[in-house]
Amino acid sequence: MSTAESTAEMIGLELVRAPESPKEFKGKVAPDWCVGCGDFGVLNALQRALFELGLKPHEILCVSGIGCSSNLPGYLNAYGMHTLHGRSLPVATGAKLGNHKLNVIATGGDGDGYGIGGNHLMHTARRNIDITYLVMNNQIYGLTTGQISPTSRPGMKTKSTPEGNLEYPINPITSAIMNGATYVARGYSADPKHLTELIKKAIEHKGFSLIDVFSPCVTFNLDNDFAFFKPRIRKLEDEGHDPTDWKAACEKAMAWGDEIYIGLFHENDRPSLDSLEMVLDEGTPLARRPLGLSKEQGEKLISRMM
Amino acid sequence: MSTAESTAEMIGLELVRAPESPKEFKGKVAPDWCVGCGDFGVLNALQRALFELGLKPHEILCVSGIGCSSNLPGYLNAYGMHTLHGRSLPVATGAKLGNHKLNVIATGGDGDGYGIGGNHLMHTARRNIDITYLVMNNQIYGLTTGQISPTSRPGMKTKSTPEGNLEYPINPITSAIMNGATYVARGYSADPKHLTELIKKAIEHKGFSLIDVFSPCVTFNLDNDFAFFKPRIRKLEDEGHDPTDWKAACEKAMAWGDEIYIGLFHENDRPSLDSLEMVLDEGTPLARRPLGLSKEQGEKLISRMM
Amino acid sequence: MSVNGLDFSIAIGGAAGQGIATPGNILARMFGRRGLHLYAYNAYQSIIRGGHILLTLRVRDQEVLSHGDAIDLLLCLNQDTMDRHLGILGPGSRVLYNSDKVEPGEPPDGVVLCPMPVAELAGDSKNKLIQNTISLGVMMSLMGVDFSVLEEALELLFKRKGDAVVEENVTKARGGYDHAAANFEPFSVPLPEGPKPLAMWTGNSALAMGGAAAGVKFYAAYPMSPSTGVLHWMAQHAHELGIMVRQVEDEIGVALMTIGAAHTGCRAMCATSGGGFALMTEAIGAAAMMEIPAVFITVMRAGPSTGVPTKTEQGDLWQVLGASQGDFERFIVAPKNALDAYNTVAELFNLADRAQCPGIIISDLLISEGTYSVDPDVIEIQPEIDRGDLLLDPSPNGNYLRYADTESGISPRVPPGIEGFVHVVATDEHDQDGVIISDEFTHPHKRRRSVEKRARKFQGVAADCPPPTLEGPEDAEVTLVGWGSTYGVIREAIEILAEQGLVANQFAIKWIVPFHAEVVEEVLSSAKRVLIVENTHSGQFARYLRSETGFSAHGHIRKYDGEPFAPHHVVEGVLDLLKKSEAAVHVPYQEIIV
Amino acid sequence: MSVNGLDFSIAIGGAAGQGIATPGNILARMFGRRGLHLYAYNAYQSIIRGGHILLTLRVRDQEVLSHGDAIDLLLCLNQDTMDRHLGILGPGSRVLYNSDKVEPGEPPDGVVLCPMPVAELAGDSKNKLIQNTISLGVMMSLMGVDFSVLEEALELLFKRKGDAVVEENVTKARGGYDHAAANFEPFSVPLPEGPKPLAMWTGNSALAMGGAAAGVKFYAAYPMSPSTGVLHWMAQHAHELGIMVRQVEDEIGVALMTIGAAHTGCRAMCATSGGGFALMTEAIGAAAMMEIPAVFITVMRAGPSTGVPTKTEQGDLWQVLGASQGDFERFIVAPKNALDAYNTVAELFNLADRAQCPGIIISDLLISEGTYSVDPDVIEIQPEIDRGDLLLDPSPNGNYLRYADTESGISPRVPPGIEGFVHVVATDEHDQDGVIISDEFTHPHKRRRSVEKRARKFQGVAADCPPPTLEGPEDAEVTLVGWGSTYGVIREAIEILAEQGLVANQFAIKWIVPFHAEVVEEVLSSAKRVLIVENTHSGQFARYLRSETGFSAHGHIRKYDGEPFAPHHVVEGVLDLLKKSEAAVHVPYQEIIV
Ligand SMILES: Cc1ncc(C[n+]2csc(CCOP(=O)(O)OP(=O)(O)O)c2C)c(N)n1
Ligand SMILES: Cc1ncc(C[n+]2csc(CCOP(=O)(O)OP(=O)(O)O)c2C)c(N)n1
Ligand code: SF4
Ligand code: SF4
Ligand SMILES: [Mg+2]
Ligand SMILES: [Mg+2]
Repeated sequence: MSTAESTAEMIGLELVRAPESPKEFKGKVAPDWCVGCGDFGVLNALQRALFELGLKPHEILCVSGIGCSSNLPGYLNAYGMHTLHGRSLPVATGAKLGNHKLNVIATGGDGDGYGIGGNHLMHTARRNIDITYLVMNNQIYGLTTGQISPTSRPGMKTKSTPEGNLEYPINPITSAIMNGATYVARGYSADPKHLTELIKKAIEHKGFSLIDVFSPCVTFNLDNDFAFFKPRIRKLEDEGHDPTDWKAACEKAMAWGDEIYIGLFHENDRPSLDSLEMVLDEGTPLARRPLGLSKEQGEKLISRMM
Repeated sequence: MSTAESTAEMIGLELVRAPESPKEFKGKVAPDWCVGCGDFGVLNALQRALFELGLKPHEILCVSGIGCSSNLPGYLNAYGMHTLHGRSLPVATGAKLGNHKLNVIATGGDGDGYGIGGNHLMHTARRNIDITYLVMNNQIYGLTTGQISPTSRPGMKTKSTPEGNLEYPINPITSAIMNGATYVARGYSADPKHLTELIKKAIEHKGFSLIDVFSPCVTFNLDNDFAFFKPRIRKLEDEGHDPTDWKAACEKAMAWGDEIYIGLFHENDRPSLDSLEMVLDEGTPLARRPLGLSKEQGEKLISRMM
Repeated sequence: MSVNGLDFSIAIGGAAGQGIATPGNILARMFGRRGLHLYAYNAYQSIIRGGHILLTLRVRDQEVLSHGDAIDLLLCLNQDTMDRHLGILGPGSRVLYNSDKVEPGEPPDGVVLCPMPVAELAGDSKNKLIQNTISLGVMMSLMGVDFSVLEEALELLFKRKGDAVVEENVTKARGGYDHAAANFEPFSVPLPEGPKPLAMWTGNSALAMGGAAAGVKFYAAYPMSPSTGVLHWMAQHAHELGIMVRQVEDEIGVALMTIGAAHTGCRAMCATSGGGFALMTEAIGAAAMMEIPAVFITVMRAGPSTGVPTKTEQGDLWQVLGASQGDFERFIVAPKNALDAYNTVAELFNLADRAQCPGIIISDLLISEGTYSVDPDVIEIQPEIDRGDLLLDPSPNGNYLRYADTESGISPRVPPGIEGFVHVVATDEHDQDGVIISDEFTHPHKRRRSVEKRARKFQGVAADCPPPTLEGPEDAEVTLVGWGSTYGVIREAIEILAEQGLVANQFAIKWIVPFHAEVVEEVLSSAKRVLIVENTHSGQFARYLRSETGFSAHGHIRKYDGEPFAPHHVVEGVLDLLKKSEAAVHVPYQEIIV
Repeated sequence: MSVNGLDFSIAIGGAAGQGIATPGNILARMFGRRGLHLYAYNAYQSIIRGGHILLTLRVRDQEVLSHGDAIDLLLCLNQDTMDRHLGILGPGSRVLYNSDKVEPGEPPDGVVLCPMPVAELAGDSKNKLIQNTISLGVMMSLMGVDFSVLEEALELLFKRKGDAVVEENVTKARGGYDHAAANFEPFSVPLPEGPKPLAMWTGNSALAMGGAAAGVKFYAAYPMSPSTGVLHWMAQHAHELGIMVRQVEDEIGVALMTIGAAHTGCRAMCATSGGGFALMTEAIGAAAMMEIPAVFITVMRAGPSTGVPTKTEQGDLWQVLGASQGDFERFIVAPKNALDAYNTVAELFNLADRAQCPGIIISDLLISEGTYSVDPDVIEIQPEIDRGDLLLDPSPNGNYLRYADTESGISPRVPPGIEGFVHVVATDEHDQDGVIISDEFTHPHKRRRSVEKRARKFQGVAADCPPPTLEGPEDAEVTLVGWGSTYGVIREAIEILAEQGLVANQFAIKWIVPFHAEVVEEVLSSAKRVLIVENTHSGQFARYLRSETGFSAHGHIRKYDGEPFAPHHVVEGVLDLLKKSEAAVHVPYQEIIV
């Protein structure tokens, strides 16, 4: 976690006060998600987490792709970027490196993050950039009205698979662990308290954190609705899981039957890319440094050309 | 493994004889790889494997991306496609589904397969299409004259990282296992006999097989050359590794010190996508079926529109 | 209902989730069965619940060329619809609404309010969408259609859900029907019947079915509005028709899988929209370089970028023209409506197979998501199939050259799997035998020969593309030029202008590449006043027309607010531009706040 | 060495891996130190070992405009070089070769063979590349340069490798020098000296350094020839200059990271080539829609697709014009040489910042990989920086609208991190406050306003771009039009034509968007005969010129064999076209089989 550079401080103004309630993190418009959509729970948990961390709206940048879930930044009172389908992570990475004092949170759906955006996830994880990635995993393409996603169950009938999905779903938790993410968790939209805690820890974690959240699509995925999850959800915390044990983490993450686990699967303290980058050592965000070359720098460059 | 539909058979010609030596799998031109490049060993092993399997050149389609290693199809006497950087797997998938009687082999480099092409690998693995993917992993971008690849070691100095690579490398073996590949192995270009066996088994395996091959770039990666690997290479077969034990497989795959393992890490018999696809049940490859709609099909379609 | 034969428009407005599609479908099929022509346009938002949707169904006793200018019967499913549209209705129109919930405003002169006491008519029904069923009853009555027609349609629709559901719907619909008969004055002329039943399809299903008829065996896609309908049709029919349908991880994969399948000899196709097409461009250049025929469909929506995903525009022309680096060969074609889209697919596959290069179809939201009636007898179920020099049974030949430099430039093509013809195709520049010349063999003369061979083969085949023709009186005062989906609305505007005494004709461009520059230049340079009608801000088509011919139009009618042209927009544009100096741009005002 | 001042070309030919770069570098620096102007073109293949490379260094006492038409001194490092090039040398030229290994052919009249007994001169050296050092000694002697100059250069180059290596090289070089002095006749005029030392850079390093000078703080790339030099320069200088440099997983990621960094207020840049640019296009449209300024460089190579990665072409113009769906605002500029490239970067950043939109630089292999001399005093180390309405210290304001519909269309921009100005940017169409209108609020009038606002802001800023100017005599017989890298070779061709009594001038286009259509049309329509020179097959530039102006050129000189135009190609093209009918295309023959 870090605090954005304060212009107010610089120009001697009184500091913008920290929000007094999670409600102050409500955005300009109300969500247009379907009634009952899992994404409401995620938005609420995020707003509460930001509030409980004492962050101010301008210290946060929330970057999303395209999808129902990716509409989230518009519903959050924080700086936001609603970018391209599948591309939230590179944009978030660029923004974090451009101003590493920002708390950068990426949000989106399972299609966005694990389908078209899968390669960025793998590489962002191994780079271990200090951003938090919240995936609202509803195991379906919601915005495009219901086709399989990379996490849809085998056999699932959708508009693109009327005879049933033939593809084996990916497991975002085990993949992220293997690809080097340093904080890997799973939340459940209907347990906002638990999710809030996961988000808080993820934001505080210095490095790349992925939280895959079961966030049911009540309109297009009737296989994995709240009724499906409710009896199955178990918490890793209740099982004494050790987040440094990757084997146990993978094993627990693979469970998909009567018991499905949520909680923190894996965490480690490999240094984040932004902390390793010598260019950032100076402290001032790149975006606030003076532009161009000094006369000395220029002369040195030219002398090498001769 | 499957045999391409034989036009000769259909038109009553004598069958093209099977090659009498691996040399008959030599392509039109000699490789222009640097002297000592690891890729020679991979090409030789592939040619030997095809020969030992008794395959004929026309029964094989070898699809590559772009890179030094991706030049391979040009050096092989088999049908080939030298496509776009990072895109061998979707092309290979389309070709396999278009004519599932072909033995489809994809080849390329670590940049091609794990960098720009990483997302296709993840999704091809989970789909478990019956193709064999040979990655010549030299932990560098060879053709573009030496920049880091996703498997370059941390700290490595290259033209794009003159102060040392800050990124954590991906582990293709553990990633592929977690993403659902059903045959995951690692070979070493300097042990062509061992590699030949891996390739043969991979081609015979019904499903997606990945063989990551240490194939040193003797020009641009002096950190991971033959001298580096020679004292470290150990064979899983010598350790009694059980390829159905994913935990042991991941553990062995993570070893990167005095001991580095090659061999078959993981195998399972999940059915391949092409075997599950009812459209292929009929047997004839799609590419050889009659085109268009029957009168009855057309009438049925129109009647539903009324 | 107009005097010159039937011309009747129903609009249904409400929020997403209010179930507008069902009455829309029932009405459309009912019209089709009755032998009436239809075009339906749905103005909606990128949202699953809420917002405002307005579905317009226009019915005529002749081909319907656009969604038209007027609404005769407006069904307001919510207050919002009433507020937005009441003011623009004309005399004689009827407005239906739930009088328990919706407040009518002050209707313009001659507009007839038809309040429905829905709570009373619904009785004890627990079905939240029963309002729609009741309204259907009311509408049937107003249109003078026998109730049995609706009864049959409801039975068909709900029979899967069991008798109780059928009965409830039929009962409530009859309630509406009787209420209307008792309380509202029906339209003066009852709905007529046409000579024979018509079928209904959308542009997307026409494209998909056109693919099936052309012999597509492999279809890949990543969902993207407004092209997803093609995927849905294909997925629905995959097993029945023996078509492999794959949803892929992204559009890059879609394009390259399509190319891989095409290379084995399948006819292979895919569809997407602007952003997805951007991701496919690199692959299209690759297909051209490897000389692999495949068909790529892109369905335009309002841009740039994510833009307005549920709105129409013609702003991707230059993206398609500029798809991928370098000079290469590809066909680009823009069908003008659903039937034309259907026919174009096979035509394009034949050309692509013959020239061994990619073909691109540009559609737009208006065509792809529009519902059209079609005479079932004109649907050519077995179009001609010409695979060009594709050799599946070649005679043995030791010296096969995949890229033989023939006189025509066409090199006979043998797909993988055939004995004795082993070859490697490459995206690097290559010699006749496929060996790449970008490596040690780089050779400017070979390079030049390869470039010229590919260009030559294309020119030869392209010569068979039909040039555009001038429709309407030759000596017109005004020639309207459009491309793709504007065809119908321009034709209709010309009819209206004729009624007003102004003679206009239309020069509609379907083939973008090849462009038939000579024909176009000849026709346009002898026209009196050429106005270009297009759905863009920057005039992409006008600029492309000029790049190919040097011809500068005398005026422009452009629209870029997301809504399609209605006939009166074009008519007003023509009249306005006749008063203005050359090269002026007329941008019509969109009256209906959809 | 020509009579009209110095004009001297050295060519070194061999296979990849024979170490041509080292003598090339030593010679280039030597010429620069001596105050001589240089341009070097390297004709090579996409291969690490083998193939054929020909490095041409042309030296003059005035600006060198192209790699020229002739070779004065050819060093053959292998037989292949001798076989390919001996036949096209002219009288007075010298051919150096290792007489132990290379067989000279029959030299044309006046060509002087200079055999080097390399084994003997190398003595006991184990260095495989010692032939290069010996050859340098021979060349210095032939050019009449004092040996101490070479000695100093070798010391500088090899000092890192220790005294023994330095000594060996100096000794062997001297052996070559003495051998030449004893056996070969030197060139009649010894190499002169210029007034002051010149620096050397490539187009790619000029682009990179231009970025640094413009204030780039974030640079991302995925390696791709011929743009990789920009990445290498940036990586090399990252820590020294405080620039974040990232190699990303693909070009999609590159473009979007660049946009992410740019949004925070950094000046951010990236570079790629055709295939990578294809992958970036979707992102460029997104930047335009979110109104984020960033600079994208694309360096053209011969296409289509992978094409000929180490050869030059101007075939990506339409790809850049068509990058991404929809109508949107972006600058497109094509610098004409390295210095122009350097200056263009800051100029473009200023425009992009002011108009809050992306800017694209089109370079090509010829500029990017060419080595140019440059007067160090003309390099503006601190170019003007104008960030437009970027507010980093805004005064508190509760009603900030990120996309305020101002009169100019420019909405003051506050980056994330600043208190009190929280906003969300979106690639969906949005209203002034950033709230997307593609959802429940879809509204054609808001949509139209947004489109017009963006167009207006661009037009305002674009008006400040300098229009092209006619260079040379106004009343010329022939006006040659080119864009980007052809500038120099056209200028030189005009000089040669003038010597032959034909008056020609040049109208070089640098700004592609905005295009300055009025100026261009005015100039060209009053020119006598307009010929377009471009490195494409299809005439992409000619068609674009016509799309913007309606102007059709009177003839075309085109080349698409991978090799760049030499001056005589243009000269011959002009003379040929003067005899031909309008719109004829002249394609020069590439004599040198590189
Ligand atoms: C390049 C591109 N391809 C396709 C789309 C269409 N599209 C929008 S959202 C979406 C998928 C939504 O699924 P998901 O990411 O899981 O989000 P959800 O709606 O389920 O929350 C798709 C395919 C697009 N906008 N851009
Ligand atoms: C879209 C695109 N981006 C970049 C390139 C340039 N390129 C060609 S090969 C290559 C990487 C080669 O590395 P790898 O795949 O590991 O193969 P190797 O040469 O090491 O065998 C790159 C970046 C390209 N051809 N296409
Ligand atoms: S469609 Fe599904 S994911 Fe989208 S808003 Fe509705 S419930 Fe949520
Ligand atoms: S550069 Fe490296 S990978 Fe490429 S051919 Fe040479 S040794 Fe092999
Ligand atoms: Mg989803
Ligand atoms: Mg590599």
